[in-house]
Amino acid sequence: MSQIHLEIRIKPRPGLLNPEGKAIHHALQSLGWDGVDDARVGKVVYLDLDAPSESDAIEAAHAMCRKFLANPVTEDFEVSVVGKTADA
Amino acid sequence: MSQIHLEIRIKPRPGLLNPEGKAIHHALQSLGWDGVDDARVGKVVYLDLDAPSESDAIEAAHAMCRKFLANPVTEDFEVSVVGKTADA
Amino acid sequence: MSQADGTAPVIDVEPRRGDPEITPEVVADHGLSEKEYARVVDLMGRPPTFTELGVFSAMWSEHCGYKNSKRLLRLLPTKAPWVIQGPGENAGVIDIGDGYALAFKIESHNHPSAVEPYQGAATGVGGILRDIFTMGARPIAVLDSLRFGDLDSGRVRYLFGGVVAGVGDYGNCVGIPNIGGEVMFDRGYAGNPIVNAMCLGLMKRGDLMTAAATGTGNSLMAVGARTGRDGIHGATFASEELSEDDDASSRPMVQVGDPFTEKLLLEASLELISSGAISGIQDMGAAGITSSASEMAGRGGSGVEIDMALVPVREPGMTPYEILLSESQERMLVVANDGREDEVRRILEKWELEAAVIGTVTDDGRFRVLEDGVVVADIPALPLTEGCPTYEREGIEGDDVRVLRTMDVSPYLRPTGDLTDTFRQLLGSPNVASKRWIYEQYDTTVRTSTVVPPGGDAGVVRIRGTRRAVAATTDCNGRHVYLDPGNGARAAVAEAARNLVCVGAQPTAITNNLNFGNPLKPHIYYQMREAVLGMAEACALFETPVTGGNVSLFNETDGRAIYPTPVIGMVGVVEDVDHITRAGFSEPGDTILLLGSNTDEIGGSEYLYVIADLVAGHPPRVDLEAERSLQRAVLDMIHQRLLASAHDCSEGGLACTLAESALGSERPFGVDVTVDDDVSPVGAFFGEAHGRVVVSCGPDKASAVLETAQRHGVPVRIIGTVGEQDGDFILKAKDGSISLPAAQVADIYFSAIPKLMDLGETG
Amino acid sequence: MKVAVVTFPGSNCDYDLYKAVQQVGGNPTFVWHRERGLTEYDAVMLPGGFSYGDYLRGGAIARMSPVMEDVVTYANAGGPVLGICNGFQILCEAGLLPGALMKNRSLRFRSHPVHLRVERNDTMFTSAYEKGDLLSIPIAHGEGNFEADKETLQRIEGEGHVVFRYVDPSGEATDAANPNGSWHNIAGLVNERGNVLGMMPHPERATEELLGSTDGLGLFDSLVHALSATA
Ligand SMILES: Nc1ncnc2c1ncn2[C@@H]1O[C@H](COP(=O)(O)OP(=O)(O)O)[C@@H](O)[C@H]1O
Ligand SMILES: [Mg+2]
Repeated sequence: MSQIHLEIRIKPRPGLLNPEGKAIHHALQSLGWDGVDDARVGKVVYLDLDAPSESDAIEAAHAMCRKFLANPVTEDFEVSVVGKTADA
Repeated sequence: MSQIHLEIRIKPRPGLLNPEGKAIHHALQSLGWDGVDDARVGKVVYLDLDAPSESDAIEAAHAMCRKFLANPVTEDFEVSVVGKTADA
Repeated sequence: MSQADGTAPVIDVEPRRGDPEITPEVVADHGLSEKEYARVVDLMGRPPTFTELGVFSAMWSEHCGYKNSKRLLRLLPTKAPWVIQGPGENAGVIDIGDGYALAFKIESHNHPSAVEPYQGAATGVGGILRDIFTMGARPIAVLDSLRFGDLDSGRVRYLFGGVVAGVGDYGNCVGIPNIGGEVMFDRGYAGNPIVNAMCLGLMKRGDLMTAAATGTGNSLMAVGARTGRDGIHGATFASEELSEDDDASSRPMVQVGDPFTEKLLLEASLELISSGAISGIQDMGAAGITSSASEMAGRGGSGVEIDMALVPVREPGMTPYEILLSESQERMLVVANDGREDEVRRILEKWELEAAVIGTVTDDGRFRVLEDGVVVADIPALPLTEGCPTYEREGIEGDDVRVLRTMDVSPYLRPTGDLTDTFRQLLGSPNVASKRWIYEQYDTTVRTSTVVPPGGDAGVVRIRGTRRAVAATTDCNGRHVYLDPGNGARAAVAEAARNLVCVGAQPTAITNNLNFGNPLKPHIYYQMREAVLGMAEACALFETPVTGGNVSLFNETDGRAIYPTPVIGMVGVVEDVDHITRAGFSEPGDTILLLGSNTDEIGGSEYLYVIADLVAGHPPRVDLEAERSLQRAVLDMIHQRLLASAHDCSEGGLACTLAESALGSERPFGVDVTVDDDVSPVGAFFGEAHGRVVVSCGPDKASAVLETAQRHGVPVRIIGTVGEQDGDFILKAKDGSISLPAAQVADIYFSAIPKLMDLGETG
Repeated sequence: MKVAVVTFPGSNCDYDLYKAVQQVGGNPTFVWHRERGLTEYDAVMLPGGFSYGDYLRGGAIARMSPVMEDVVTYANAGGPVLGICNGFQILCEAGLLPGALMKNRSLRFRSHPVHLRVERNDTMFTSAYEKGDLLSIPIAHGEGNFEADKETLQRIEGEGHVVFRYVDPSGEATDAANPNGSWHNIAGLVNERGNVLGMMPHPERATEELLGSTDGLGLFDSLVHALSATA
């Protein structure tokens, strides 16, 4: 077993309104950053997970997202391994 | 000029309580994922930015985070380029 | 005191490996003076260990030890037949009739909010809620009293937005309605915002719980959230000035609030108290375990022994020093009755929270701390909690204030332009304009008992199962206190009482929050002393004793202090919900009357700030006897069911008061008012003379209103009538008038703050 | 009428709902989220509040509670289920109602009375109203912005699942009257079968003149009426 450090990005579905992104876009513009064409905001979850292997960890994270972490109506998700501590 | 697609991850500072992560951790455990040792939640911002180069875009994003997107007292941030559309 | 304790046995404690050595610099960093440190050594009979130094530093900080304010606070009246619990506990408690008692208290979170507005304000609300429910009372309402710099600064907008969101999110999540508060924007608060939160809680008279550790051998249990490294030394930090170059890394870590855990802790605590399984409970607030455990020992006349290795922590490797001084939120210390620890655990478990035995109550009067069985601190408890040296400082009025106060502001009594334009300007000032932008972010109706939500003179909450209701308000005009502290503090108490009677409540008691600068400066100590004396005088006359409060000093940035701001949080009792009266007019054709007199007093007014950018002149004088008569008259009218509305006259003067009454329903009323005083139109319309209330009534009731006021010796006259909805808003004085459509009045009043805050938001 | 008021850690309108049910002569019981079995109840209600602090998304964690399996079974068997505010969010998360409730477009919590227009009075929750009635009922939420994919939205409108809409004082569903950005000013909707209603406004806070409005009473009255008719 090792401890796998995962980063799970939960992104708003394209096509849906993203009020937070809109507000950030607007604020950045009014602060003078006019090169911004679009902004969208999602969540990122960092998980430390005991798992026999990286692929087990990723699979578990996918299951968590499907069941719970992401809302299938409004969100997509991506999982990456960002670190590993051997022999947790 | 090209359009650079950036992913900005805004993470809670280590050591600070992360109530959302705590609640998610608890929920995952009670759903039977008992290999989870820790969960922390932050934000991810996707920006489309017109910039002469990737490094300009990254620099601008850093400035945005310092000035506005991240809370300097409670949050750290990381910026990555996730794509590029030539000639925006 | 020190001699008496000098007889306590000297108990040696080995320095803990890895702890810093104690040098004069380390002592200074802990905020103790040389003299205070010498006193610590004297009390202990030896130099303290590092852990012990941390404990003293926290307990003898201004925040916990009240060293610069205690002697002044003793001057406040605290007794009345209806006071069940006066100052000294987590909250004051009064009898409100029908077998019910009300716990209430105000608390400041100024320093944390200056650093991190959202979390600072949120955790401020969390702390005051815990003070209430540890008394055995269920929180039923929150109020917030806020001060910021001018809104044209981006930093101020950030602080204001963050604080309001923090106050809102925390209270909304726990499910406690916000029923009022106040906010003022003035450059006097630019560096140091003020964030005071007040909470009211309801209980059956017999359910009072106290925070004392009694019963030798009883277990001390830590319940709720785990202890992390947050806010270590917050109490000491709250007792220091800020400086501009305070960068993030040198600051103690901010505390993060978890309102969800608070809600569970609230339910669990009330269940613990009613189960009889515990004999004492206290919030781990400022100075965390240190203050809660030592104060419980102090109050119980007992001792405590706690082992840091038993405290549930969030991070590994925390030292006893860190655990003792952590200000992690949503934690409680409880004393379990002998053998009932499992019951405590079961209750906490039901609410998905933890409870752990961390020590026991002893009978040796010591505050003893262990780390895995090894003693790391051993301090006599009573001198720790009660032996903090207290000071009476020198207090001399500052020259600059005297110059400002004695400045002749009478030239400004001559209108500088069209009075209607001036009125528009004043109405659009964020200090006068509607605060809806704030309280629409607050849940005001949860618990289905809010009768008067924010927006009126005072918030009112009914007591289910009775005809009664309680009302509450917070008030203080910092400019007025700055220019004349004694008069300003008397006026704050008077205004609070006026606000309460306007909704139909009998003023009953107060809590207060003394927000001041650095008391070591003579001009600041002068402000404190005069303000406390003024408050004491008014409270004594109105029979509204002080049952508790909070002191926040050192509100200074780079040597500049805030305006002295002794916020008054006053509660009152409405005997019958049918008496509840609102500020807004209700019928076209109703008669409008003015109680009290207009004057030419424009010193310290919003008018001067807006048109001349000036905080100067003699603020309006308050006549306490006249105020008392006015209060009695208004309540008498309400009890006779004469009034359709009643509204206190304050910031912005009579003109703005009339506007607020006209805007009390969905469509604005016109008004037609004439005032015939022998004063300038500026004084009559915009002056902030005290002792005035605008009431309205059906035309058939006007003579009874006049007669009642006269019977109480209160000046009164009919000044006009309520017009049609969407009609014209017309005010006439001897030498000038204001005239504009009511719809325009509404537009200016409601859009001012949103325009300043919103970058084109819709909906 | 035996009503289960299901409470989750962080529910805070449970008591208010309990009182409203009592007021119309109903017989409410609190059911803690770890309890099982709802078959003995005539109706199930999910109150407002902040279950699990609204962490992750409003209703996302509560929807995983043991009792939710029974709520789903109960609803699928045709039992009346009412979700208010956080309760509405939980019902969407659990898939008993379509769509999702996103952050208010202002990104701020909004608490004030709104005007609602009754779009249907042929449901068991609204029979005491007339179609087109205007109601004044408080809202208090930060995530009430109803969204769904295009087909779902078309189906909702096409099949007339919308029960309440935010409107201005004259009854128009204008953008200015929309407090949170909900698609088509949707404030409340029912499932296809009509036995599950979710709504963001709080009818339980509008049941007494003293507190400003009694316009929410009709909802509870309608249920009592529907249930006594079938009993
Ligand atoms: N920070 C706040 N929180 C809640 N309510 C507020 C706040 N600030 C102002 N209010 C409400 O807005 C109304 C107007 O405030 P204010 O102008 O200070 O009134 P007054 O001068 O009559 O005391 C009051 O009902 C007050 O309770
Ligand atoms: Mg006031």
